[in-house]
Amino acid sequence: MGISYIPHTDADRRAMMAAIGISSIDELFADIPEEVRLRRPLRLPPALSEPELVAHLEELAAANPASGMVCFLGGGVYDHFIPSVVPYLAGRGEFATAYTPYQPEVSQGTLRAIFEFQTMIAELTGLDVANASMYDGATALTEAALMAVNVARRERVVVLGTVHPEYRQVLATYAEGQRLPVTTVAVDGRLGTTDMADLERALEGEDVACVLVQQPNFYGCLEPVHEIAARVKARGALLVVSTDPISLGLLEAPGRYGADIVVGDGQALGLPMAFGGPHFGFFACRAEHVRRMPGRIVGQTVDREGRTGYVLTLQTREQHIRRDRATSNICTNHSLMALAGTVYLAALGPRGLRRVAELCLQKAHYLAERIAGLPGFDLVFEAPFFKEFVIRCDRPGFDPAAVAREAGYLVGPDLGRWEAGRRGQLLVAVTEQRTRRELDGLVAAWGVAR
Amino acid sequence: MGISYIPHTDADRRAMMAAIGISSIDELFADIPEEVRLRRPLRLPPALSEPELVAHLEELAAANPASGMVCFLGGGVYDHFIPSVVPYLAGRGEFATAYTPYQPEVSQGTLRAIFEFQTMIAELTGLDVANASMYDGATALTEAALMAVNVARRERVVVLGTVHPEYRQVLATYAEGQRLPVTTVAVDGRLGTTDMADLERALEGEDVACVLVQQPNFYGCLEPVHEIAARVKARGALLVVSTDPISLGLLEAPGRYGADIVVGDGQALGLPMAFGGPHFGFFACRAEHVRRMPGRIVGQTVDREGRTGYVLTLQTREQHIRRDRATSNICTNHSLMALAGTVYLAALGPRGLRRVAELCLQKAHYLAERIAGLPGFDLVFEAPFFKEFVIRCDRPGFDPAAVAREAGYLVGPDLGRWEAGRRGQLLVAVTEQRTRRELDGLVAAWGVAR
Amino acid sequence: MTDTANRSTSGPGGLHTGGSGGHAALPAAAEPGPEPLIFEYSRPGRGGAWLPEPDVPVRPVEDLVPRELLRREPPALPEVAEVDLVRHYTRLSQMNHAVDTGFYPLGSCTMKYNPKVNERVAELPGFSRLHPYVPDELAQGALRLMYDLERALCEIGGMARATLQPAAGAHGELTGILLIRAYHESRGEGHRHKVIVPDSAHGTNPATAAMAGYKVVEVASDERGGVDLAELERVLDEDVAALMLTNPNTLGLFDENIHRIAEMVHEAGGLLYYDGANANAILGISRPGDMGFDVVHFNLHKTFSTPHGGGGPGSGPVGVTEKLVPFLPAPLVERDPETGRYYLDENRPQAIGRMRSFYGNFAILVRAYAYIRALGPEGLRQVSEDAVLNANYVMRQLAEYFRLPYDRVCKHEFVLSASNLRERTGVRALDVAKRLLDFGIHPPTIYFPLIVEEALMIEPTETESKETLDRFVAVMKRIAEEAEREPDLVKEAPHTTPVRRLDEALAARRPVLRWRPEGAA
Amino acid sequence: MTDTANRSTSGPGGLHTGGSGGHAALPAAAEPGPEPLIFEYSRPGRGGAWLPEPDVPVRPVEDLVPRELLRREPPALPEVAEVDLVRHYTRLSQMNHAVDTGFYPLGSCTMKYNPKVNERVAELPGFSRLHPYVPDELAQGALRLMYDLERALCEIGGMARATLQPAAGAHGELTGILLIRAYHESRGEGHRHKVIVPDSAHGTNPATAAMAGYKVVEVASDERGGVDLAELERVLDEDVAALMLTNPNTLGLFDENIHRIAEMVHEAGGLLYYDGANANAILGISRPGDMGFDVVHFNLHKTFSTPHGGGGPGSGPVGVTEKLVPFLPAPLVERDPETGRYYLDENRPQAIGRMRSFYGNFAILVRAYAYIRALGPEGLRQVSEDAVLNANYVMRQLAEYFRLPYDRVCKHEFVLSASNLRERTGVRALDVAKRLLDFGIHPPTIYFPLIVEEALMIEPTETESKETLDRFVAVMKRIAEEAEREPDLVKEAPHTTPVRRLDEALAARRPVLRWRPEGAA
Ligand SMILES: Cc1ncc(COP(=O)(O)O)c(C=O)c1O
Ligand SMILES: Cc1ncc(COP(=O)(O)O)c(C=O)c1O
Repeated sequence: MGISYIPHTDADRRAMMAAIGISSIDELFADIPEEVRLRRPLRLPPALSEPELVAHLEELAAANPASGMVCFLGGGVYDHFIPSVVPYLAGRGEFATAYTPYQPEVSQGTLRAIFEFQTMIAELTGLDVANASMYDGATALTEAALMAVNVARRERVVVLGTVHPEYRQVLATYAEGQRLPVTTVAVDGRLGTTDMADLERALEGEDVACVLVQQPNFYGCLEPVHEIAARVKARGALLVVSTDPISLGLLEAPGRYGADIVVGDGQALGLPMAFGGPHFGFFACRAEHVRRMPGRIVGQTVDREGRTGYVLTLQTREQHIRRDRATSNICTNHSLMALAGTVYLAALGPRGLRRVAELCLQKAHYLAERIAGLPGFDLVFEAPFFKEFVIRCDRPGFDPAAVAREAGYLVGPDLGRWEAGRRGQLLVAVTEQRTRRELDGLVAAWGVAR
Repeated sequence: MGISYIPHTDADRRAMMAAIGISSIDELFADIPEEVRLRRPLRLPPALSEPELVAHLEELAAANPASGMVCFLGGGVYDHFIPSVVPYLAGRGEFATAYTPYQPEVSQGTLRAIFEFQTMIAELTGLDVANASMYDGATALTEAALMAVNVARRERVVVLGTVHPEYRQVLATYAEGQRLPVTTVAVDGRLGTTDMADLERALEGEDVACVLVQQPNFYGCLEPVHEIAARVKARGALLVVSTDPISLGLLEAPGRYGADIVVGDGQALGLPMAFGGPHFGFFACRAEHVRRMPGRIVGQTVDREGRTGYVLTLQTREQHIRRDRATSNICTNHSLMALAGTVYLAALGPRGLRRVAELCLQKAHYLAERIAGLPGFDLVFEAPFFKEFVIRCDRPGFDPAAVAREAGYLVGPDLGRWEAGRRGQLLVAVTEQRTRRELDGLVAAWGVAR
Repeated sequence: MTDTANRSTSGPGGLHTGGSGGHAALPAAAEPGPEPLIFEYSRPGRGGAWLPEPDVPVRPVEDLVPRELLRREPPALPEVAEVDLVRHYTRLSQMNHAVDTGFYPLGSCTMKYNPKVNERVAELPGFSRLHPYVPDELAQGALRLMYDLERALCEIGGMARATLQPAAGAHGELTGILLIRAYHESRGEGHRHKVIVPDSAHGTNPATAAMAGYKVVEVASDERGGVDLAELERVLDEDVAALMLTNPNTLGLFDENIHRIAEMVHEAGGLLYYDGANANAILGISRPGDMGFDVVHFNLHKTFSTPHGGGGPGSGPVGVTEKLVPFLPAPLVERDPETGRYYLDENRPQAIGRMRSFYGNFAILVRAYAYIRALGPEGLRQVSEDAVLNANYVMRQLAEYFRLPYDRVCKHEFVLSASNLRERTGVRALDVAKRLLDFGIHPPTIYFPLIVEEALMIEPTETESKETLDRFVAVMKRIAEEAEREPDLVKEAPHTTPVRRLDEALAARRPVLRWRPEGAA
Repeated sequence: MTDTANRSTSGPGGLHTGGSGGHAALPAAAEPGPEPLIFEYSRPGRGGAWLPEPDVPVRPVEDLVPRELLRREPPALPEVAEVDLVRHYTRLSQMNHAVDTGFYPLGSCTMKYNPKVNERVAELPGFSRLHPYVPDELAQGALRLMYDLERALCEIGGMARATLQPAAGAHGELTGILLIRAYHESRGEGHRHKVIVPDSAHGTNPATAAMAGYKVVEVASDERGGVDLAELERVLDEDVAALMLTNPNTLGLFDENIHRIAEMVHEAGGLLYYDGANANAILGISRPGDMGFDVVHFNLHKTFSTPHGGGGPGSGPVGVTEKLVPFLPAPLVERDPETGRYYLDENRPQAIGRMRSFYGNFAILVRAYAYIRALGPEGLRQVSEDAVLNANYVMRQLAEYFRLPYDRVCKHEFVLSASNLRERTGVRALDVAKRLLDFGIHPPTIYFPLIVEEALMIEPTETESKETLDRFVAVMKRIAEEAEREPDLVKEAPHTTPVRRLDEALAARRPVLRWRPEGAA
């Protein structure tokens, strides 16, 4: 039998070769010099039929028992509930198998959805405009820094030490390419938020383009954003805020406290954790900076009969027009994930989003309090938090993550992964999905186990 | 919060009541006499939000460990492979959430698919026409008997003892309603096929409307259908054949050996086992009998601009026109399942279907031979078989089904479920999905276990 | 009798998509023609390539199967590439109107929104990969679901027990009537051979009674749309086995005499059968059992939100009062009170037999169960209240433009008549229906019930918003105006659908019921 | 700068579906207007009702979060019923052209069929419910898949190791260029500050080089469409860090001098970067590593069949030769040869850093892995052979009607020019593209590469049948004829799409980038 994805029969191939006027397919590859040809079959496992393929992948999937455990893991990806309409609608073939909407007349579905997405992100963040998506939260934050450097015509980037370490690593990688100096602000070890004195020091000089803030921060704590904003503004730098979109159901829109650019990762908005991707990054800014914004933007216009329609617009910012002077090299973004996020937000509405945020908040605080009451356990930081917090345990020889795992619960990550001095400190994230039974179960596992 | 499936806000309700001119919703129920009103809330568990609902159903689903075991169960439902395109396409909302295509101008999708289905069933069975589907194989066979009684203007129905016992039970239930005499033909206990002498006896008299045959029969054995057909025809009765559609990739089309009506269950054609339903029944007959056929039929026609289109046709057979003189009371059939079957057959094509049938045949025979070689094990019947066969084991105190289950394999059902005399005899079905490792694994479990 | 389907030829300029449209060349605007049949994509040797090689020793087929039993000619199934398969059925789907694409006020069919979460849970492998003959111990989740669903349906219907076997409404009816027959026979009253149905009844009611071997006796409706009590009195005698009724009836009207009707039938020794197609009006408000019905079927594919699938699958569970329980088909799901284990009880000596293979349309039961659990008692009552509110809201407004044959509060649906239009303009109910298609709205059920001429039977359901209803009213009003001003616009409708009005007479006169390759006989 | 989006008003007769179309009243034919935005379905208090009540003691929010951090005004997200949500996005989806609905020969984008089995396996809960920070021991299946995919991509590209982190092609490019920079720096050659790109290159190539801090130097193409060797010689000096190339290039032509080019660049101390966007031509036929490339990225969303999603997600793994391996970003998946366990190795002291959070677009990797396993070595080679066959088959036939600027055997795609039409009839490549829409065909990429005027860049892919290609050729021929006979028909196209040609200039001049409620500022 042939290969399912390829329609040609040998008869088809013969007819086509005859039409071209060749007698062997090799003639079509005559332009490939001998010395660069592969003269052997690829060393790959043999083809699998569909049933074999499904069985093989099911076996691999089954070899990830973590996927069946109760998830208190945090650090940028969260086990939120995914309403059934989200994958159902975003999975429709007409959305999934379309390209970037270069031909607007036959892409109004995608274009309208992106326009809706831009509107929702602008609403959530309290800014004027949003783009059609970025790869993820980390690259969105990094591109925000690069944009701020452009807007401010200054070079130095200040990043709070409470920003997700992986986001800071990505920033460092990109900054290294452009030789941008990056200053990291120290953490107040008691509060778990920014050391304001150190921020003040970092802002000295008139060379700071922007300050990158994460709210809620990597430790789950709430930064004093009004105070931070005041200091950043006083120095003429741009304020860039990276945020958990779920938190915006409850927390002030960053645009309202002075953020110039707001970014974040959209995984929490109806996307599976999927071992880290694909998710999407969102990116919003003030109207006056839109022509420096990276990424695709959809705008409204009219067709020749005066009907409303939507197109990709302001493309002169982009690589396919501006080439080496583009605002970014981004081309393909994460449109389908952004569509899922759009459906999620439309499914929840403002009240639903607030409810999710409140459930996270209440459940996280219930659990934190109960854990703090366990002998030997302790909350590491004192600042208020949203849905995530850091714990430590000083019972000798007791490994809380391992004990939890035995009982079917996943907690973490261990902050030692990034900060040696915090080895043994664990992030605990609580989403609206976690039931009281699970919360109490985790506490019980730590209460009784030895 | 409100109820997700209901859009009305209280403001909407008030506006609508005002428009109607009522001040309380109760006014709309004033026509329901007090004595038949329910004066208390329904005694049902309280509403679950979507996350709770999903968690609850996932818990119930997880409480069916059989679903994760290797399935050699037979008896009318089989663990065949479902190509990924089948649920993907049949699950599209435009197919799933449409009603019966009463308005053909906006139902051409469903109508065209049914027309394709009718064609494929006609091709498979070797008959002229097929209907749009029945509930399942058992009711299809029963309706075939009722139709044959009508066509033949005779009353007695003869059914072979090798027809699926549940199908015979359904036949009995319906026949009881219409007071039709049913004669069951004995089984040749050595071969596992029909006792031809008893068939001859059953056919005596000129009152037999039809003979119901299952090929491959309930024991998996192949009936001598040519010989049966000859005898049935000789008596002027109609030949009704119930068949496994997968087998028709390899076995002669019943229309070719004289069947007047061919029916069967379509589960094997790309439908999940789903604890027994929904599947679909298929129903094909000769052109000259079409006006006695039960169920919906789609026909081709033209629109007012001469374009080809499809409509429900020959409706004067049906209950909504003919009422108590209809060919059947069937209204809603199993259209969506038939669509899945259509996609399945189109995905496989003639060579694919043959391949599935051959794989079943070869693997079943490999396994049968290996089981027969096990000490104490034995094949019960001698007739040739297709993908299913009956085994027994005379090792004292040894329960083969239980031992297999321990090792993760499901075999059966035990024929004792229907025939006390065959308690301990087990059906074993082998589909193309069963790998040699699984076949050998089952044999090993029986070889070593005690 | 069957005939060759026209197959459009397509030269290189004749352009494939226009296939079945029979266009020789594209029109200037090149609007793509209707999608052809899958067979037209078929090429010998293409597709069908997803199967593994055998991993067991292969023996010649002829050694395993007697040669005369082997197929001589392969079936002419299509041979298509996967991409063409996907495109074909995707395009076909786009030719359908569906609840997922627009308003669907098809009376008697309860085309409410089908929650997507129900699809998600029904597809869980723990349900979908379950063979019906697995041991009970390994399917406790499925059995418990069935047990709890049965209890919920009994509570809603006011019944004692129920069978989940029936695959659709009509199948439930047959089950119910056979139960009634078994009941009478058990009491030595096998002579009862008549079933009464109102003249407003759905066709499945008389068809079912006939199929169960009964003689059908029609009873007329009175001027308020209910059963005419005098008429009923007249036809009730000792030969009557049952009266089949739906309440609210097919006019969408609640029969206020239901209590009296039940008394009369019971006094005559008959039983009352409840056709649950219209149960969407009464959830938590009134129970058939309390009305006096002895047997009830529900259409899970109507009232309980399971998708209709373009004609099924449905599910038609049947509930009965205590005295009929012994006759319910085997198996029922029972719960061992000691161990809490659920099991299939096949041991039902008085059962009428079996109505189908296995236990019912299980995956549909899962959806209905999920629906009931999502709504809870208050939610279910809200469903009926809003369904009735929506119907009255639309009825009140449309009564200005169409004739309202029974002017009283309706329940979840109502019936208008286009006879006023017809008399004045010649525009018929059918024309109104077809014109609605141009506005992206599915028409009401038409010409049913039979007792209303030019009937338009409208069931908005509770899942439609006020805005959707307002738009429907506006469009209906507009069509009524068009009928006066520009009747041909309506009579020639639809204008914007993938095909226009189809010649149904031709289809029946010269039936073409399957595709055949070009040139075939 | 932004402005209020027009919102159509809809009185009761103004009919909802026409919303954004701004129709005051429906036209006689009542063709439904374009679907409005989700916001237009919103009503205060509707929807959003799927959340449980808290099951823990609830404390006042203000006790937990400082009051000044709390949101003062809720975001104006839409409030819609679930049925309207489903209808809205279902209808939107139907306004898209997609691979699932028709032919999509969009050059450089490799719009091949996206197998549905890939979706099925990517959605398995064992993959989709996996948090990225789970312990390695509990995610062995995922790690093994990544490990094996990396090996397969390395084998296909002729590379030593690869990172799966990059989220798209451009992201892979940036990763690759940063790797090259790290390599040079490690050798004390940090002064190299130029990257050479051909004038035919995709915009992401120069944009990437600039983003990585490099100066971009363009090199011209020769008359056969390849890199002009003399030009290359001229620009190569000790400041050159890399040459970025795609081969076959954006003209669909294989650069026969690739070996010489590699030698020249390497001699100058530079490295060669392979933009894998066009890898669909070379699977199992020629490997970038064997051509002399040092760094390669693949677009899994092109060559390896993962769906493009209307603009992503993609995945752009980057492979490198041995000497660049130390610089690959952390983590890589490694396998402990003793235990056979897989683990994430974060300990990569020379790594360039991290390119994104976590490990890559894992669910896309699953799909690409499934694709490679489904095809195997022969299948992958067949993919490229048939992709090239299809392109040449179409090219040969279209060369009669359009100008073929480089008349040689092409690879998986080719570039035509509509300059012949334009000169004679004024019909431009854009017009041809728009006219194709009327026939249900997605247009080729137009006006790229920049070195061909009126460019039409056509990539049929291997998943299209001969019949589909024949139809495309027929339609293109017909459009060429229309251009001569009836140019306005083409210039005014499309005629049959949900909206007609859109005013892009207006969109840019007066940007309306978000919806606002009627009457808002
Ligand atoms: C009043 C009534 N009774 C019975 C039925 C039959 O139900 P089903 O189609 O599920 O067999 C219907 C279906 O339309 C109906 O409306
Ligand atoms: C030749 C070429 N290079 C690079 C890219 C960029 O890839 P991506 O869109 O995945 O970032 C593209 C995509 O269109 C391309 O065609």
